[in-house]
Amino acid sequence: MTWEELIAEPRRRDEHGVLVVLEEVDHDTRTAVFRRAGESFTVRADKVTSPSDFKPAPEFALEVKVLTGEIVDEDAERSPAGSGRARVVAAGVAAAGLALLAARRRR
Amino acid sequence: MGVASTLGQPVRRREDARLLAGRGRFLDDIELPDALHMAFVRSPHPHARFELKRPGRLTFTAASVAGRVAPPQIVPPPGLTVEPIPHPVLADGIVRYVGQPLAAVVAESRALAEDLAERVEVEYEPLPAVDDPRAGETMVRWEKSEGDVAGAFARAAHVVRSERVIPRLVAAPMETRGALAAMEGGRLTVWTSSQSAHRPRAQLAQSLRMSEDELRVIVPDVGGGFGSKGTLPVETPLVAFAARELGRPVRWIEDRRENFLAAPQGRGISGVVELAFDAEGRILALRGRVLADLGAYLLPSTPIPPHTTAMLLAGCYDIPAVEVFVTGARTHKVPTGPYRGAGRPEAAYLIETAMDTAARQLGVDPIELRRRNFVRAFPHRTALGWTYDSGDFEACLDRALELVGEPEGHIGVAMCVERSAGLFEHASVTRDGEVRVGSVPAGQGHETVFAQIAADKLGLDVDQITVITGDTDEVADGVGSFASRSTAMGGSAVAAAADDLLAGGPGVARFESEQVFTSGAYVAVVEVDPATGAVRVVKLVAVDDAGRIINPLLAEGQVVGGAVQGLGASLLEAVDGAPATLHDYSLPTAGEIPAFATAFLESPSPHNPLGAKGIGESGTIGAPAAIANAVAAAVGMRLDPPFTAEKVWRALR
Amino acid sequence: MSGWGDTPPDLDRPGFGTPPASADAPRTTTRISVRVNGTQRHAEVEPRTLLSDFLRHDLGLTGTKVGCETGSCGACTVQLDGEPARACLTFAIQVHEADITTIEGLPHGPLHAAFHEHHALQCGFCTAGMLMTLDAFLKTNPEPTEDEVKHALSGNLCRCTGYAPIVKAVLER
Amino acid sequence: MKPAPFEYVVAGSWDEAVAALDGDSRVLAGGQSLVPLMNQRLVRPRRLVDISGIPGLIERRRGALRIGATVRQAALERSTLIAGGWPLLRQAVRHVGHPATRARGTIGGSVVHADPRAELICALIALDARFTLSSGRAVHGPLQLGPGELLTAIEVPRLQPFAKSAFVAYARTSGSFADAAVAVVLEPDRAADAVLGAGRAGEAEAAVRAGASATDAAALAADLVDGDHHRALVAELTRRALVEAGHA
Repeated sequence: MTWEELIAEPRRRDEHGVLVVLEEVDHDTRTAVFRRAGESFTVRADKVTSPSDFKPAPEFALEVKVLTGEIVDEDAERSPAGSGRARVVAAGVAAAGLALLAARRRR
Repeated sequence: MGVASTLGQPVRRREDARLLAGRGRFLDDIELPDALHMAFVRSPHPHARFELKRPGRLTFTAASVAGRVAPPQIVPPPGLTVEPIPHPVLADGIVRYVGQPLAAVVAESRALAEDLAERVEVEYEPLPAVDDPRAGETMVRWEKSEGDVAGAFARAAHVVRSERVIPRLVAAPMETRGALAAMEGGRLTVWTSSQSAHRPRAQLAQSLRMSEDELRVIVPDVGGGFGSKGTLPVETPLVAFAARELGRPVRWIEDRRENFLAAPQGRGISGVVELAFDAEGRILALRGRVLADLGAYLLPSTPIPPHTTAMLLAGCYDIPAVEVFVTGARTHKVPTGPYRGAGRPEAAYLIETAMDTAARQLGVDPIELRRRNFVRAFPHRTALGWTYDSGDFEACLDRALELVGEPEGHIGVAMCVERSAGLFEHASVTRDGEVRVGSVPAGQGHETVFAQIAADKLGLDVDQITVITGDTDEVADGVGSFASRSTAMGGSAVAAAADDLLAGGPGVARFESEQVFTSGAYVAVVEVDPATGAVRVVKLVAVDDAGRIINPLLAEGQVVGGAVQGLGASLLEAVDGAPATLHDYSLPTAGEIPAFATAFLESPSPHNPLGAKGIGESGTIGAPAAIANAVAAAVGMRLDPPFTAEKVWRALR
Repeated sequence: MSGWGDTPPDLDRPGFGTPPASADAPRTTTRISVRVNGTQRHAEVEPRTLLSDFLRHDLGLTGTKVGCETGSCGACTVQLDGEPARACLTFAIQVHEADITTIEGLPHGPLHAAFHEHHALQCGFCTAGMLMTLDAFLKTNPEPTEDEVKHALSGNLCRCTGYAPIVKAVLER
Repeated sequence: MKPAPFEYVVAGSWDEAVAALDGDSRVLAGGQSLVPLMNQRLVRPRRLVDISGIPGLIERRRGALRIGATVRQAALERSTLIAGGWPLLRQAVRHVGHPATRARGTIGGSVVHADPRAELICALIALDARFTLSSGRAVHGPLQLGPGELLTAIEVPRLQPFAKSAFVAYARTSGSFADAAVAVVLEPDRAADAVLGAGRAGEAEAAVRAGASATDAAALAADLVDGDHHRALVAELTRRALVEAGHA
């Protein structure tokens, strides 16, 4: 998936029926932010990720997917209150597991 | 046997599991197939003559229910002179407050009922309206005099006069009121969001001219009452009547707008307190005048709060001579009725602000002035005629001062005395732990507290007890939950029924007792921003003596919840005109709450086997008076609530 | 004037006596399909049916409460596509194909347990809205400060607890 | 209360929305202001045109910010782009309602509903925002929509390096409508001071540029409003905002 393809579809439902909304596009840094099921996901143009790879389904019944991009947990960076939280950077199979753990922790 | 007693333990509530899962059953959660929805046509004018032009089909009017649905009877406290001005079921030719129902319609859905209600054509001829109770005719009168008041004022070293006003407030329970009625097997069943089951049954029987046997009243989960659900809504008999007439279930769920306009409001009094002091700062006598804005009609409970205010004007002080007058005036407003505290917050506010004013005038520290005048021996019969059963006012004050520490900000202290309990309550208990009680919960935790009491008596585990309330077919008799009476009266009835069972009887008890008197000391710490006038309550200390505490976790919940209602009354709330939404009338949010420090002292009541007293209202009684005194200390002058930024800013100019 | 340009009406005016429009729109129904708590549901709704009434009365999910119908009290808060939303300010017809979670679909977890432990509910009428709001809030802010909790909760009114036990439950869950 | 009956139309694009509007219709965006009025039957459109499905993006291009009218207030609140480049908007939007209403409410809805207590408009005015309309018109300053015109996007210019801003409000309770609020933007060669419901305080801005104290400038801002307590609030909030933005 190319950057242009990524930002061409601002609203879609994924294969689980979950709404994925493109909220933010920074053309200057070529960064996009998506919102899915109450969480935000950032995608950079140099490592484009399909929105369907963002997250486990809400029930956590997901198969681990290989991520080709980088998911940065934005809240940890920007919120002073979130400073105590680990910055979750997921890349590759192991990282997808981490993201799952992080999602569970937040439940 | 062998199960440890949980009395005095913070047992977690048995109610929580279903409520947390969304499985509570509140009035509007009860689905009855085929139910019609009722909606009311209400007056937009405070006072007007009106004519119904085209009522339309399925419309109930004063004419169509005349002689078939009677207004509720007024049963005033003994000694009160009360004019016979009951609230009509539907207005007949004249409306006397904004929101008064004058017609009702039924339809297949609430939305359709509202469509129909809009189409009822009414022609109004507005009439002059009385807004100020000083200009209203007198509906209720009461006076009391004891001791040589005139002589005391004549020889007093100091006379202090304090004149204060408390605006009308709304109780605003999160769940509004309502009723659902259906004919079932030749009898009429009425579900109502209420603080009682048996009282509504008696009132409905009277209104509909039915025998109580023909009626069943069921109270499901109740989403808060705070006194406002202790009075049967005037709409309810009509809902029941319609169900009987139409042979189909009829539902009326009050919406928030109706709750603001037509549910009984609270407070709305002005009062003058005059105190005669000797040279040592001891009170020789009190003169009090209470003027209550009762609204357009008398509901059965309307005369009670002003009477309670007057009876508690002496507060926690030993005052040998008193003279008190109460006037309840008629205005073109929705009737008042009990709202959490129901006369007690008004009394505490009047006497406790007067004490601070006196301290200032006498040049005595306000805490010291209170110490000089405390009632110290119990039982104590006040000059007004009520008997305080037990207490230790100074110990409460000392503990409160200890808890407030070295505050940053201005402090205000207030004492409170709260009558609770009285009348009777009914309960039955079986060997296998089935408890039936006439007290009806609205969130206080009856299921847990009554189970604790029964388990303690029967030697069972709390979880083995089943508590049944709020159904006149299931519970033989009862009064209900108001005046902070559930633990002292309902709990004592459960204890007595269990005793009866253990003594070989049927396990039934009707427990009667005199009123008991809770007391407490409250300290508020406030900060005032001189540039904007904004007041922030930083800390609230509450020390309550409610006799023996059965469950300290639940008791503290009552205190803190009541104190935040009191905080709202102090800083935000006042009925001004006819608020219709929560945008027009500010309730406190999580953003406004202070830090809390609470403690209990226990002077057991001699009037019941548990030694218990009421705790449901103390926060709303103590907190506003303490906040008022703290604000007065901060501003350097006396204001009446609500202490809005604008009011405080003006006072500081 | 059409569109968004109209002057807002006087908010202080009591909400009655409004003369009906000369002719109301014809009453029609539309079929919607919506996933609620993981189950696909289909229903015929009138455009004016509020999501709160739809959930409660059409689907029987009465755990969602209605306290004001002006969005002020928060009792009807549900999660709509993962975000908290006032069910009384959304029309059922708008949630066609959406994914909704109500209190009935919120798995019991540490927040529920903390509410029980700290006596953070009394009558329980506001509780569903509180939990739905807090669940959404804690997803993106799992370690909030006390002030952040109060800010997040300020749109959910409670008349019983005085909020302090709720704040404590969130902080000590 | 329940709304009066209406007809419901979904618009998938701005063109569809414009085409669906007639004299007796209303646009439904987030609905957080409109639906309470409909529920009270204070507003009773014959037709509701739902534009909430028209995509709205927060975009930065060559340093300038463009916000689609249907962007939810919560998206503004959590946007890193906005927090980094236009923190004033993030501060202001946190005063708008509550988390659940911000999750549905849109920035365009706030602007066009034009409640004088709308915090977002105050912040946008301080940021010299420009409103793009469906007709192709772009408006700078107070927004007046013509017949059949819709607000489609808001453009906010880039702030200069070292710009500082502050948004300060006073409301009776957390999240309720503000009684007064002030938005301040200070840049090396520009000062903006917007007062809730009253627009830009030009004289206060000039005084700040001329080196007047925060207190003196604040007194000039207060001249925009009536009522002595309201003036006191505006003066104090302006002073605090200026100090928070680094002006002594």
